[in-house]
Amino acid sequence: MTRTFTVAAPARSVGRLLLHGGTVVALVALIVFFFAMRPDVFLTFVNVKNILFQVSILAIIAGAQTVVMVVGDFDLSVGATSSLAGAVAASLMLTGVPIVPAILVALGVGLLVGLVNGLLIAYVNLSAFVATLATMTSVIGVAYLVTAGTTLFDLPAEFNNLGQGRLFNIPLPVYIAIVISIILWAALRFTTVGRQWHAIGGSVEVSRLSGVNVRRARLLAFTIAGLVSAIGGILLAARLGSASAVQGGDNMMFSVAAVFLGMTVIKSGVANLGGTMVGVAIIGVMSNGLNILGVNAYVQQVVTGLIIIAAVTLSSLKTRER
Amino acid sequence: MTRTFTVAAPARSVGRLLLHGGTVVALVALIVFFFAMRPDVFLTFVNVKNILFQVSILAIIAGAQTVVMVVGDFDLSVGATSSLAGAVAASLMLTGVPIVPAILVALGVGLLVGLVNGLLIAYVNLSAFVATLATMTSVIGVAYLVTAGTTLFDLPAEFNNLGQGRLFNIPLPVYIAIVISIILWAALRFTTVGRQWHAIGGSVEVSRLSGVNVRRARLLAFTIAGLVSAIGGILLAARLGSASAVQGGDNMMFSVAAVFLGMTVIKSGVANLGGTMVGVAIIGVMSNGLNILGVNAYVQQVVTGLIIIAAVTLSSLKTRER
Amino acid sequence: GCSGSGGGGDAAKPFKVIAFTSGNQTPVGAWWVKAVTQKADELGWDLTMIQGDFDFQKMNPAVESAIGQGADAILDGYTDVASIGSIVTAAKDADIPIFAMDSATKESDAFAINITANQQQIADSTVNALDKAVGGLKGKSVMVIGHDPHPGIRERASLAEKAFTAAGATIAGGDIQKVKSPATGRTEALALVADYLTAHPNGLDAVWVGWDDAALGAAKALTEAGSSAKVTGVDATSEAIAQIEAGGNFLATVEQPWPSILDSLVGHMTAFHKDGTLPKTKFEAVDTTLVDASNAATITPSDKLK
Amino acid sequence: MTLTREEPRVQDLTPALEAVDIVKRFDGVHALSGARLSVRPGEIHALLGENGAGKSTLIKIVTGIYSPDGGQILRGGELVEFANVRVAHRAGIVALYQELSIVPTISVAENILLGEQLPSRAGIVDQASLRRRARQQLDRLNQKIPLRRLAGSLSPVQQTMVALARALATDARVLILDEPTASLTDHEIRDLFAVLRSLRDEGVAIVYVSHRLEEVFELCDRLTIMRNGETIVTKDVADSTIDEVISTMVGRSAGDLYPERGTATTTVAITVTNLQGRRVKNISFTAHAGEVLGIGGLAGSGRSELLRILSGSQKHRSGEIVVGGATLPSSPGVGRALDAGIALVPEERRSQGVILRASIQDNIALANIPEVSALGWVRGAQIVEMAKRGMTDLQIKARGPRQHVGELSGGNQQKVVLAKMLARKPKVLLMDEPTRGIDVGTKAEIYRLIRQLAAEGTAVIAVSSELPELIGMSDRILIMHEGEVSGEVAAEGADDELLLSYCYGKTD
Ligand SMILES: Nc1ncnc2c1ncn2[C@@H]1O[C@H](COP(=O)(O)OP(=O)(O)OP(=O)(O)O)[C@@H](O)[C@H]1O
Ligand SMILES: Nc1ncnc2c1ncn2[C@@H]1O[C@H](COP(=O)(O)OP(=O)(O)OP(=O)(O)O)[C@@H](O)[C@H]1O
Ligand SMILES: [Mg+2]
Ligand SMILES: [Mg+2]
Repeated sequence: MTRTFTVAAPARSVGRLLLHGGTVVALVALIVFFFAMRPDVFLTFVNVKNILFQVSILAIIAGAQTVVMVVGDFDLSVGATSSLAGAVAASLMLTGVPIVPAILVALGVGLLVGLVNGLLIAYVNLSAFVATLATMTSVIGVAYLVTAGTTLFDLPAEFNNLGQGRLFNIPLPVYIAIVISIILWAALRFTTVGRQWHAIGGSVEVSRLSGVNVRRARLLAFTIAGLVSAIGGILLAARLGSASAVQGGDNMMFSVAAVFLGMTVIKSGVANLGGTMVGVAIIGVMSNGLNILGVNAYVQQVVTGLIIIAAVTLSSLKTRER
Repeated sequence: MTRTFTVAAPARSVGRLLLHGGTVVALVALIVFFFAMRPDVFLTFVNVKNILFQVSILAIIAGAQTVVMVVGDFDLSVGATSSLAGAVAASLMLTGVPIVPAILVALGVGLLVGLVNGLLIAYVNLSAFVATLATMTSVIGVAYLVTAGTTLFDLPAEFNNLGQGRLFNIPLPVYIAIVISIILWAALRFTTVGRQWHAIGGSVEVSRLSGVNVRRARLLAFTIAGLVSAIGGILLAARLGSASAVQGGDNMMFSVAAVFLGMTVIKSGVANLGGTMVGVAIIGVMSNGLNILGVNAYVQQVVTGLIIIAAVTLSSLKTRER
Repeated sequence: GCSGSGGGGDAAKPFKVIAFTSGNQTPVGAWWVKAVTQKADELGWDLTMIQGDFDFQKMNPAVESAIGQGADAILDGYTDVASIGSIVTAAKDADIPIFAMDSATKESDAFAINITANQQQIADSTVNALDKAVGGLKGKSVMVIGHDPHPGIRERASLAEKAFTAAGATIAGGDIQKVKSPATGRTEALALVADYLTAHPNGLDAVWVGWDDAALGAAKALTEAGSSAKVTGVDATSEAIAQIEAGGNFLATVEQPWPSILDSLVGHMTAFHKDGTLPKTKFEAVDTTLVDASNAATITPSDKLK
Repeated sequence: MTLTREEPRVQDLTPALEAVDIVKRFDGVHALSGARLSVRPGEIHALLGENGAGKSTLIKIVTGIYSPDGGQILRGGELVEFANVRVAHRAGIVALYQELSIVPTISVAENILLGEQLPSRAGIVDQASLRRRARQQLDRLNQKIPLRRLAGSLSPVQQTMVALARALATDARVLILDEPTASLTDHEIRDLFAVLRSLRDEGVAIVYVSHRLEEVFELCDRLTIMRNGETIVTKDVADSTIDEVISTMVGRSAGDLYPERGTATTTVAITVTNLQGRRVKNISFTAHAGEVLGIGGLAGSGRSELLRILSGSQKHRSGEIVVGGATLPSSPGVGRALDAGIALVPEERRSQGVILRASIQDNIALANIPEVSALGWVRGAQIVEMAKRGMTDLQIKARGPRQHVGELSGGNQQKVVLAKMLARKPKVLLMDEPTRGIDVGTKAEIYRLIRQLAAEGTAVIAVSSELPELIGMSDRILIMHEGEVSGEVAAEGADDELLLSYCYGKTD
């Protein structure tokens, strides 16, 4: 509603650019700040690698969230789905199933959860919030059952290598996150279904009347989100060398925060993969930087909230009414 | 969009009533089921009192959530705000502040959090999701700081009595929840600001152009939500005789679920207090009933998700797209 | 089913016991629920078992209403005294004693008895192990990772910190590092250690962690950074034991003797049943076993208790 | 009642509201550059101009929604600045905005007295007074709408009337109506005019925006014509003629509004047999390639529903639809219907026709995904090309194919919808109120386009609520009444009265 008025700002001045990219500015400001505080550490190869490693799994899950949010929905179950997928893969491998089939089954489970979400939302017309809240609840329960409430470990070394191995001294998950992000970005931008997702996010009714199979497209979005979350969860298990029912649960909230931060990056205010990655970077840089400065964990938590507010506020100044 | 067409449905047949009240039917079905399974226990005075006691604080927080959702927003910070209020009251009392001032300060803290949410959302135009996600994060951090991460206990007996005392053998929180629900119900239904909330929830733009002070009304809604959440949190502390930074954190998700369940109860599909209470009852009955049947905690969690889906699906059959 | 009292006599009605635990989603909690049920069966108790999965809002009213229906004794497993104020009040009013294990770190009026592991001894043995492994703590840099919401961890972390400081070690980061959520303990600890090591390359000689799950994250971070610093945890989970046996950064963990603690608690309860005697002390801290490479193979992991 | 055609009484000549040299830029583009408007108390003042001339923008400026980049606003001779709508309200200036009417989830009564109007005592809504006052407003408009109904459950016409009732309830001294009659039928229009005239006689200054010039000449005292964001002229209606107004608006002389009729072929494009929907019953007809088939009827007679069914967006209960020799399945969905060659230009442009926050090219591509993609990948160059072609063919005024549709004027938005559907090269083009809210110049263009399409072999089926339009653009006319076809006539030389009698359900 206010969007209509956003455009009322003056010409393309530097100031406007700054406002526009408030979130980007916030990211740069954070980087500059931490660099100024610890020039010897913050931008070193090791630390940058560290940050990338730390955010790579969040980046994957936030990518899944982006797809769903482009369509104008939410997926609260991404974190739970990722935990379940990790747990399934781990428990299968522990019962002797070889790595590849175990991973495939786990991916299948993620896909299935996404499919159920999609069916409930696109075909039974449940609101995305309730539907994914409910599946989230059930999926966590299933993950507890799969792990029997324990942490599964002793996974095959080749599996762990997926999450802990390196190529050119950069951890594998970083590459995987980059590849998945590029695929999702291209899918959103260049494929027909990607265009349909954007259209549905703009107006379900117009899309329907333009011949878009809205239900199928939404179903697909949730299914993909489930699948991609599962990838994230399997990688997390490989990265930690273990799997539990709750590990990675906070990725849900962080993924939503990242997408929201990213939405402020572009003019139209729509979820977009580039923006999401900026959001992920903010979250990663912040937590790494605060750790490096040795800030108390509780204070960190307070600061995290404040920085999210600051970043989004900065961008939203442009959308101020009139 | 589908809302318009739901109303054009045929006359009040029994079938329609059933569909319409899908959520109510689900509640009745749950009650009948648990009663059939354990007729000796489930509907006894003691157990019903138990259920009421268990849900009374959730009911208060879900009431706060209802107000915000009538306006068409969300408040993810209700749970965190309630924890913080409980923590503040407890820590003040432990440093020797008398009960009444301690409670007043805690209420003030809740009001303040709500006010900040309202300002960010109504005046800085942040999306409710990001803004309350961010305040939630910060508020939990502050609560950790207030409690130093521990559980505060040894609170004055008169304070605990607020949460544990009884009148006619019914726990006080039950009365308090009922009174607050009635006040909120009346405020939503009979006051000018309540009607403005409904109007804004229906269409922000039309309301604004018709001269509704949209910003003030939204600010007020969030402020009230903060205040009421604080009441819930203080009561929870009194009820448990202790306060921690995370206690009652689940109330956020459950409150949203309750409101969503409640939205399916009425024709227009808008958040409403009566419906919310049905939603709260479903959640309460379900968890109590499953406990009584001795269902494994993990299975309970799976079942909870399934029942939410079933209840909402039942109601949503009526809104099926043509 | 269980047939009342074996010897007949005057046992008109069975011993009525309410048992509750908040931690039944953890492996130890699950063992406890099973073990208590089994014991009750053997002894012919009339047992009401209430499981709370850390949701006190749900658990406390359930326990209180069971108290309202009458009972002879209450058995609390692993539930912090701070969180059950309302239960304690209700039990006092009804004059029912609470027998507890691992429910407080100090003597408390709330319980007829509370038996727990000796936190001081846990801290001492782990600190000692680290001291030996790094060749003396003096001047060494040690990170202490704790988790405040858990009273046991909080207690032993602060004892460990004191011991380290007394031994002349520096506490990395100046203070106990705090993990916020047990669910993400491993990832949080991993990031804490990894980030600290980037800020202070080779800056750690030892990491003391309050429980195994987070200790495993810390150990992983050390391994990845190529550090030879040693880690200790507490709990003796099978994963930790496996790591200790593998001989990496994970140096040692601590076994807490839960089965014997439960046995002695049940002993106290049986005594109370027989003639109403209450335990002489209200608090008992039981010694623990340090698990390191030398004895790892002989220990039953806490998540594999039968 | 009708001796109102006399000169406006010379009473207070201080304008009730005056806007002087208003400038407003959006993204550097001038929407207004020197717009003026001066309304006296006790007059109905028409504000005229082509689509995109800046009428709505001017209105939003004088009511405080936008702040102007230059110029002044005077209220009763005093310089004012309105920070928001509420301030303007308190100054007695109230507007009913284009295409924004009601809050669907609250009751009719509450809709009418929304905002600061809501009667209350100590913060509690006074229900009795609320209903009494709402009833009064509806009575003025001769509407019998139940006050407790949710406004969202009303028909579009009723919704407009409720919105009008709200504007009337404000006791405004300056009342601005932006195209209030766009979706009304004659009946309601007459009731509305009666109210407006009596308000005028009470000294209210009324600004009236409409593209229906006959209405303007019937109702208004003076008129102001805008073109390209500037005010060209303000004068008495009595001194003007329709032709002159049109040529001033478009800046050239008006040609004939309706093009020559063509000749329909005998090739059957679509056959409908015994169609039953929710409200439509027993519909059977045939349309030929090259024919323009008009569909008339009163609001709620089921015309839109018929088009929705034909376009595949609504299921039907029974009956058969045959297009180009092939029978459509019973619930084809829009996609299948489009593939079969049926395309719909829907009634509600903003909610059904265009995605406001998407670009012109993305909007056009949306219905043409098969053509602009290969193996699931979209081809950007083809999208741009398709959009450019559409923009040239339909003369869409915009900065380029990447401009967001939300920034275009209503007429240009409508052309985007058309461009989107025409790119499918449909055999049968369904159009629901194709010229709603569109200026005369653009109207003529759209009629010409319709004709041109027919000449190229398309069957056009167009619903319209305006009889002259129906007669002017069609070859043949079907009239619907309560879901059934009540009559069929050839458009050439059709008799208004006969059509009206069919509308009211008289069958031969
Ligand atoms: N929010 C906006 N952003 C950018 N441009 C806008 C915006 N609103 C209007 N415009 C532009 O300003 C000009 C005037 O538009 P306006 O809506 O005032 O025309 P109008 O005379 O009311 O047309 P119509 O008869 O179609 O309603 C148009 O060129 C339009 O594209
Ligand atoms: N008076 C009414 N009561 C209930 N529902 C209505 C009423 N009028 C319209 N509707 C519903 O609103 C929808 C849109 O109405 P609309 O008037 O556009 O369609 P229509 O009946 O085809 O009318 P028209 O012939 O004017 O195009 C229809 O699907 C119809 O079910
Ligand atoms: Mg306009
Ligand atoms: Mg219509």
